[in-house]
Amino acid sequence: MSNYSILLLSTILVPLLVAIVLLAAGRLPKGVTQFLATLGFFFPALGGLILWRGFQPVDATGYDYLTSLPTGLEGLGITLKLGLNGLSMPLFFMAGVVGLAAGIYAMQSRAERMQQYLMLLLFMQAGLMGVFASVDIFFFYFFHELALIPTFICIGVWGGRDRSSAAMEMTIYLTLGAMLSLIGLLAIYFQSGAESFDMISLKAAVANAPITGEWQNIIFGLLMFGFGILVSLFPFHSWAPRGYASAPTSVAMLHAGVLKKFGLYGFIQVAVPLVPAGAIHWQGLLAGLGLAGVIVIGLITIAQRDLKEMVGLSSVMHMGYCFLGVACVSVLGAAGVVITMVAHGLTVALLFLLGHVVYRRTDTYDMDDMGGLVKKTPALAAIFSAAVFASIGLPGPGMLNFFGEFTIFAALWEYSRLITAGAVLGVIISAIYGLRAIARIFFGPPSEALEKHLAENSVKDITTAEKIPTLILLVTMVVIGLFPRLMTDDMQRSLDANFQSIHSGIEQLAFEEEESEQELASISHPHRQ
Amino acid sequence: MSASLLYQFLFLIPLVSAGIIACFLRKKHNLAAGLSVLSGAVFSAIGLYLIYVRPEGQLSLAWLSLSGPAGKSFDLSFGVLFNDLSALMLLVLIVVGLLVQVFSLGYMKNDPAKARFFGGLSIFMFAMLGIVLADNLVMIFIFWELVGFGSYVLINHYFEKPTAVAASKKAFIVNRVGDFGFLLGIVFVYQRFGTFDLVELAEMAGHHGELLSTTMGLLLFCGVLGKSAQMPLHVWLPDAMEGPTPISALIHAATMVAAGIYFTARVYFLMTPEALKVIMWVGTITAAFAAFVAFGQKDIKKVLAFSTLSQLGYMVAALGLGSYAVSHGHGGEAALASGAAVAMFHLTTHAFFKALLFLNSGSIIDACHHEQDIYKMGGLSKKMPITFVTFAIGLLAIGGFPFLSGFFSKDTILHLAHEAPHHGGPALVYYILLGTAALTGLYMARLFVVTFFGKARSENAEHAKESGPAMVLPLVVLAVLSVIGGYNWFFGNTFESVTSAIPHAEGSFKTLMIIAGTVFSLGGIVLAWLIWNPNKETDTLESAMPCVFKALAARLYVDAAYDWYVEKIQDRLALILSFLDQLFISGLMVRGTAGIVGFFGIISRSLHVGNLGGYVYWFAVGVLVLGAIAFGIL
Amino acid sequence: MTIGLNEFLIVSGLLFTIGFVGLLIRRNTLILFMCLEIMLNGVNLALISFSRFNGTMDGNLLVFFIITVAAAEVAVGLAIIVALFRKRETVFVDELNSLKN
Amino acid sequence: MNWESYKSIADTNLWSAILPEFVLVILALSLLLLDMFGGSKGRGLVGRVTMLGLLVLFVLSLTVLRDNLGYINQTTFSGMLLHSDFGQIMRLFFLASSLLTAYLGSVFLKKQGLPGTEFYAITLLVTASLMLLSQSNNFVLLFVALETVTIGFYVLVSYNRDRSNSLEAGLKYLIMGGFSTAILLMGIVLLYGIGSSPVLEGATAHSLNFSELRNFLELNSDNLIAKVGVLLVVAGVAFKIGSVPFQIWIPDVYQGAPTPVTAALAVSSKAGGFAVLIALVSGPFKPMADLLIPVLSVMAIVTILFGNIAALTQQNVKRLIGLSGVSHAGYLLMGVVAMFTVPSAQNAIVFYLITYLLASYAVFGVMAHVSKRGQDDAQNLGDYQDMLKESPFLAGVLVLGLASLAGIPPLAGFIGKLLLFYVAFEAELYTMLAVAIVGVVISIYYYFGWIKEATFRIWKLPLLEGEEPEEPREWPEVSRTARLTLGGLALLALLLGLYQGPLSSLIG
Amino acid sequence: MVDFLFYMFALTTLLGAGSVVLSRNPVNAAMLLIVSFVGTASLFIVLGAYFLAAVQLAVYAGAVIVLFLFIIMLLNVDASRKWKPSYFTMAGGLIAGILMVFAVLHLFKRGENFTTDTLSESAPIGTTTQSFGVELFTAYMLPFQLAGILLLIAMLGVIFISKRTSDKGKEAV
Repeated sequence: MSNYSILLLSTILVPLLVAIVLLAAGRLPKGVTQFLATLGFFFPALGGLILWRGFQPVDATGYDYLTSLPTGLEGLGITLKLGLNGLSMPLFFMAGVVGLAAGIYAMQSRAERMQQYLMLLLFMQAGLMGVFASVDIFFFYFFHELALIPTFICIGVWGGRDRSSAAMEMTIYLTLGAMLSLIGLLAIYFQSGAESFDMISLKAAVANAPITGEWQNIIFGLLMFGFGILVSLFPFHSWAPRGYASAPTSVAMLHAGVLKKFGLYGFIQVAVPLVPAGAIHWQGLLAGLGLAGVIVIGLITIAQRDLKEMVGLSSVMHMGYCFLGVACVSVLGAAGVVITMVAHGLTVALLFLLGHVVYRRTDTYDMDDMGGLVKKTPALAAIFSAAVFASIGLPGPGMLNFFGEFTIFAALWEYSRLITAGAVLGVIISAIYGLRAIARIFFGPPSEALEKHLAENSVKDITTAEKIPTLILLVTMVVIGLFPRLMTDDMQRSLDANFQSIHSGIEQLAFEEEESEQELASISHPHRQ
Repeated sequence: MSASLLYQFLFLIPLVSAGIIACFLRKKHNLAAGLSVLSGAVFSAIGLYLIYVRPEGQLSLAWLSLSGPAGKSFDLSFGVLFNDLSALMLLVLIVVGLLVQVFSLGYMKNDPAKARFFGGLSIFMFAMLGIVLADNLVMIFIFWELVGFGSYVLINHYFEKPTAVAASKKAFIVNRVGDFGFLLGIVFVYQRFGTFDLVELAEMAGHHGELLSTTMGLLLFCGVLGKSAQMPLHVWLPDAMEGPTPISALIHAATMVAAGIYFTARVYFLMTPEALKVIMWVGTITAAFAAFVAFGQKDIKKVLAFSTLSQLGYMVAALGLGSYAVSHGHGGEAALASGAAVAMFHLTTHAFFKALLFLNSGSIIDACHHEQDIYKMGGLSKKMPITFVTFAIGLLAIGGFPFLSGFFSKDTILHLAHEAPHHGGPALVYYILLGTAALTGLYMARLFVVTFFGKARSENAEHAKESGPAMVLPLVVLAVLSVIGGYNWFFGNTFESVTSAIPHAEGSFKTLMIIAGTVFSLGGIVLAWLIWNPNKETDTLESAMPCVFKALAARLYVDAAYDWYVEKIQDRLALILSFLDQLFISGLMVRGTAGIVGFFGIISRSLHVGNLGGYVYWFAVGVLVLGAIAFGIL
Repeated sequence: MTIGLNEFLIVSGLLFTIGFVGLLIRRNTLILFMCLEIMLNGVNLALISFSRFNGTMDGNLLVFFIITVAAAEVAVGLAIIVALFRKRETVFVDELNSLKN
Repeated sequence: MNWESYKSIADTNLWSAILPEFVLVILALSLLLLDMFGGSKGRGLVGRVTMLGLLVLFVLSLTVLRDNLGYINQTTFSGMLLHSDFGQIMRLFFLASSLLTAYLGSVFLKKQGLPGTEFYAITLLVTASLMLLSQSNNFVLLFVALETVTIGFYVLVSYNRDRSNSLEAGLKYLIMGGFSTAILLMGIVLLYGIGSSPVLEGATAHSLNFSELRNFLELNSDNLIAKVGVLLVVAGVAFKIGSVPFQIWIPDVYQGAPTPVTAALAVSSKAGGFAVLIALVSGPFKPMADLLIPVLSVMAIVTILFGNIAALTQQNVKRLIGLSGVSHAGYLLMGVVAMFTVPSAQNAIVFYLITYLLASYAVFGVMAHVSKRGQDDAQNLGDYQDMLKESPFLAGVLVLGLASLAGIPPLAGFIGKLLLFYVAFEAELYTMLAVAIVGVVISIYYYFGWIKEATFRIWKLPLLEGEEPEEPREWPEVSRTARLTLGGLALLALLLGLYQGPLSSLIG
Repeated sequence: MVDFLFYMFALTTLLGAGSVVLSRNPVNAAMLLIVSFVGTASLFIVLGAYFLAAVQLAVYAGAVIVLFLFIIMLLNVDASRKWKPSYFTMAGGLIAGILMVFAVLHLFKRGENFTTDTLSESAPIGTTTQSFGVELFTAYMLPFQLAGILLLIAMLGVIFISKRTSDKGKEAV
């Protein structure tokens, strides 16, 4: 095990251990808690940075830092295999950064029982890092689910209005999605014949002998709806805006920013490479739902008054782009999806954070009760606008968002021009709601409610403490946006490895089907295997 | 110094200046202004060096590189393509930009948010530079959007005014509507050609004409519709006058709105004749429409805005007319078709005289304490002599008075239009454009007469004084440029490939043009004097034909139609969808399922009656059912 | 002599049925207990019949255990009924339904 | 038969093979003696002696008696017992369960002011029978052991003799239990009769013996009477495991029974039923796959759905956990069905049972603590409000326990479900898998609903003029033992979710 | 003769059992149950299971029924309360009964499953008391011991449940 591998493992373990210490240690002094928590949040981000700097995949699998640990489930082909490839590396890093920002912001919040709050967030953080570091699809799933209970409790205890039912709806929905995808993953395991949950072995096995066509369709269907629900695919999105609206800010940041990307990452890393024919089979539906997500949800977003719900819905809308990218079943589409994921993760976390910073100053999320805030908070207005412009894909702050979306469009055109045109409509829609939000919050004359509030409270501009997490996200976003090659070059290699087998696999499958049809014709009656 | 380094400087200077202002100088207004102007000066110096010396060197940085469909590579990069065309545009940018910055020193002297203003200017300069120098479509698009952002920020300068907020929003969104097509167009181009690089594209388009498509061209042109405010996306430009006047001069008259023209010229090789035909009509209609509507405006800047629209219409029409013209291009890097060259020519002259007019209006507005209604002015000719003179020069230039810059450029456009029927084009365009030229003279003269003559019609106008040197100097410089900007010697050989492609009218047509120019400009003034007597308190047209004036004032209800669409269709659709989402997805689908399950829960709960007698039946039935299943009855 | 295994089995089956039906229709816990005993008797009869006609001893031994179990069950059951009667003063199952939704 | 043969039969009565059971009986008897002669001091020691004894036995069984003194895979007591690895695990399982029941009992009895000797003694004896039950290889022993367990539970359910609810639950359990016994017996009789019928091929004199019966059924799997017999036996066992349609007694009995007994019913009794079912399905009933697969499949499906749906609207936590237990029986039945095609499914079931034990006792432990002194210890969800704030330790244990029951990673319950899904997939039981997923999703509602009650912040209406503030609820002190026990359970539920190494032989 | 005895005892058993189910008074029911049990014991004798017949009489008729009667008297259940089953209950019972009767007749009909020996043809097995004893202490040692434990549990349970903890145990329902 190399030093880097140990570092990789410890990016998961450190937050986990800190969480366990916070859990088990009883009431600690505030300073100690904060120190430990800072350590727990800072370590993954730093680790992500170091790992990215040293990232150098050598073999054809595109993975680096591979390491496995025994679990006791070896009999089922499950090992705790960690590693990063070009697809997971940027997401891993992004998870660390968003976690850091969310953690720092959580420490500033006025949450009661801070220690418990940080403990739960650290559990989430460990799960986040684990999802992208897992090479074993069982652990990939496992780490995602690790965050479910903390999310639920955090929403319930530290959440806003309507939190109880929102947390419930979210949890049930997420479980449904997780269960469907679990079955899909099990199906992959059984049908691939790899006798292992290891992604690398699975890919190798599938490259040799693709899963039968019928099973591919079933598996991709399961994964599509499973992952889709987790990522708020169009008609299954209702949990997202509600859940995020009632979640405490840091949880919304972590979930919407990173955890939700689990499903998409699963599509790109697992579903499409392993069951490509299934992906092509479902392509149309997925694209249709993705498009509906972009347009319908986009329009719904326009109608929102609640800032947080608007951000939540906008994130659903952007997931629509990602689904469209997945539906392309092409290297370019997949690359676009990964870029968009990184971009969106940072952006939406930033927006949730700033949304709460605004809330602290207005005591409301209702945008009709705001207006003219810029006079009091010019810097906040500037940063918020930058975040919104990033989210709507304006090059500059949102360079990465733009690259992601543009890449998806370019890939999508290959699949269907009409759908591309529909998807690009989203560019207009997002501009409408984004700009309206800025205008309603910051510009124009203040609303009556706000004037009253301002008269009673002294409102300050964004504080330095608030700026720290903000700038962490913003700077990361801009830097990666300006130098996207940092991620795309490695990504390209991994995607090539993932997609290499796809075309040959599909061809082989078509050939076999033809053969089996002939066989069937020669045998008078079909029989079960 | 190598060009590559200079390009980098060129890009970095405004960016760094904006960055420094945003980070450190938010409260130190004068420092910020000074820094911005200083950076503008350095920027200009480097720019002029690049234009006139043309050092060797290239700049190209890859943003990302992926493998695209069908073996194509998908490269997004940052690079510079510097040719005569971009040099010309850079010249316009530098000249107008620097003058506007200097002017702003005076105009924005007492503005509480001066730093933001100058920061915004720097950002704008940076973004505009990107469009001018970009060597590929994606980079153009990126800076295209950034320019929109800069424009948004600057229009929104007076953000406490709801109208300014609305205008900035409108500008950005309408531009995005155009970008919708633009983006699709770029993707289309990529799919056909497999590259975004302009040089490669030009080469491929030259050799494989069959790859071109009218749709592609028109999609790309959508971006121009937005940025250059052509019908039907023109609505944002008049509203954009909510921004500070120097901004209107720089962005909404001289450079940004002209970027569409420049872009079309830059990708002229991607346009099929059919696409150009459409473009021609769009321009023609916009030109005429805006000229009419200008009569209904009382706000000095609105009149100028519509005149800008009209002139942009001319340029677009010129681009379109290129499809009927014989190319005169020779030499240079790539021969520029005459349509594009003519459009660029008019772009340049227009930049000078329109910037002049706007800055004049700024000078007036400043003098009148931010009064913009021309009927609240009057009699300014004596109070502000320099402004008066420079305005008059601008007026004559735009009216096409012979041997001023506007005359030459408009002359070439009309020449193209006149020639078009000989190459299968419609004659109507010529007449419309000619009529529009007449109207231009008239409405500009109306503005001139009402503003400067008669007696002061308000307190503010009464106390107006000539502006200070920071404002007057740019006016004079621009006035000079407006006079000399149309002559070949002014351009020299530097922009060879553009200037050489411009067809010049000769013989009788030239005479006709001279006569028409004189009549339209001077006759316009006389006619305007007769109609809009400067001593009257009200608008003659308004009192004579109130309904016509009302319609014109309402911009022929195009904006109203959009407002109606946004309010009655888009927002309602959004609300309805939101409601349906709540009803069907959150309600029926999610809660409904939950409800059904819960209903079964209540049923099954009610089965537990607590009575042993009932429970025994469960057993009996259970055994029965098991047996039935086992023996295949159920 | 025509009596064979089947006759015995039918009798035992009918006995079981009677107990079963009794359980279904009666509401007095004491009678319910009696019905359970009747069912067990049916089972015992069947066991002994099988044992005799098939010539194996095991059935008889099972009967022995069943009787033991039944007796113990009755003892415990009656103790519970008595204790419950002290609290509720009833032996009818209709009235013993405080545990329910 | 002559004496020699009897002697050779008697020689198979190797008491050393059932040493743990033997020790348990001795322990129970000594408790009675201690109670009788030890005076009040002795009576006070009873609980501790029980727990200590169980603990020692558990540790010994885990270490020294691991291979059961070499009897593994042998039959003793003339074929009555079959000692297998499975039996060894189940022994440990019941010992652990019994230990925890005894612990909960000590908490509970103190609160209710009831004497404990009988409780502990019966618990020990029931445990011994359960251990024999899980190793039985003959219907006679199976019947007697099962009845010993059942009658023990009749007494234990009615143990809170001062509460009519406890007695009512006992009565209900008794009548339903008697009914199911009769049905089970009828099934045994039919199998016995047909198995020893001399006119049939493969008839055997010892048709009550599992292996003999299996041989017979292999030859006569189409026989109608055999089929009916098998069905009736399955119905009788289904009562124990609480699967639909024989689950109806569960909520009432669970509600009325004292909390530790509810726990034992939910875990030990259910596990005993499954031990029997596994022994039957892997042994004598294996040839009846064609008959049983559809029956058990339908049963599993309906059980999963019914259990979850019925639990959905429950407010009483005992009824809730009872009905959720029904759904767990459904998941386990899925594993049983899978056993017909994938024998290793047995391991998944055992693993699931272990995780179920850990989580259930954690939850029941919290319930035992929450119950109010001297009152009916049935509780409503509302009683758990503010738990996180007032008693974070209990809340934490509850959350981990419930989440493990719900099958959420990283807890053991998830691995248990995963293994079951795994074998179900291997056995190609797709419909059942789909139903299981639906069940899991539904179950989230009530499990997390409970977590919600215990953890979420509650908005309280501001007091009106003249309104007295509600008296704050008294939250129980949690003793060190309780912290150790419950914390240990919760931690185990977590660790077993993270690392399954120690049980890897089970998973293979 | 044996035929006659069989039918007589069978009839006694079934009628007795049926009357138990239908009798209104628990005391009557208990008495009728004795009749049924005696009938069963007689059938045991017909089948040659003398020992079990004796056990049956002693345990059931002797102990269990007496216990029943004792409890019935002790509780002094309101006898005036008429047993009035609902139509639903009766219909359910009737249907279940008819189905079961058909099932029994179908299952136990003469056929290839059962030996066709008549009672006299089949050899009585050695169900003497002695053989019982030997079997119980050799092959059936374990269940036999377990039965003892069972009885111990029952004893403990009965004693425990019947005791009153204190007078306050009586609660208002």
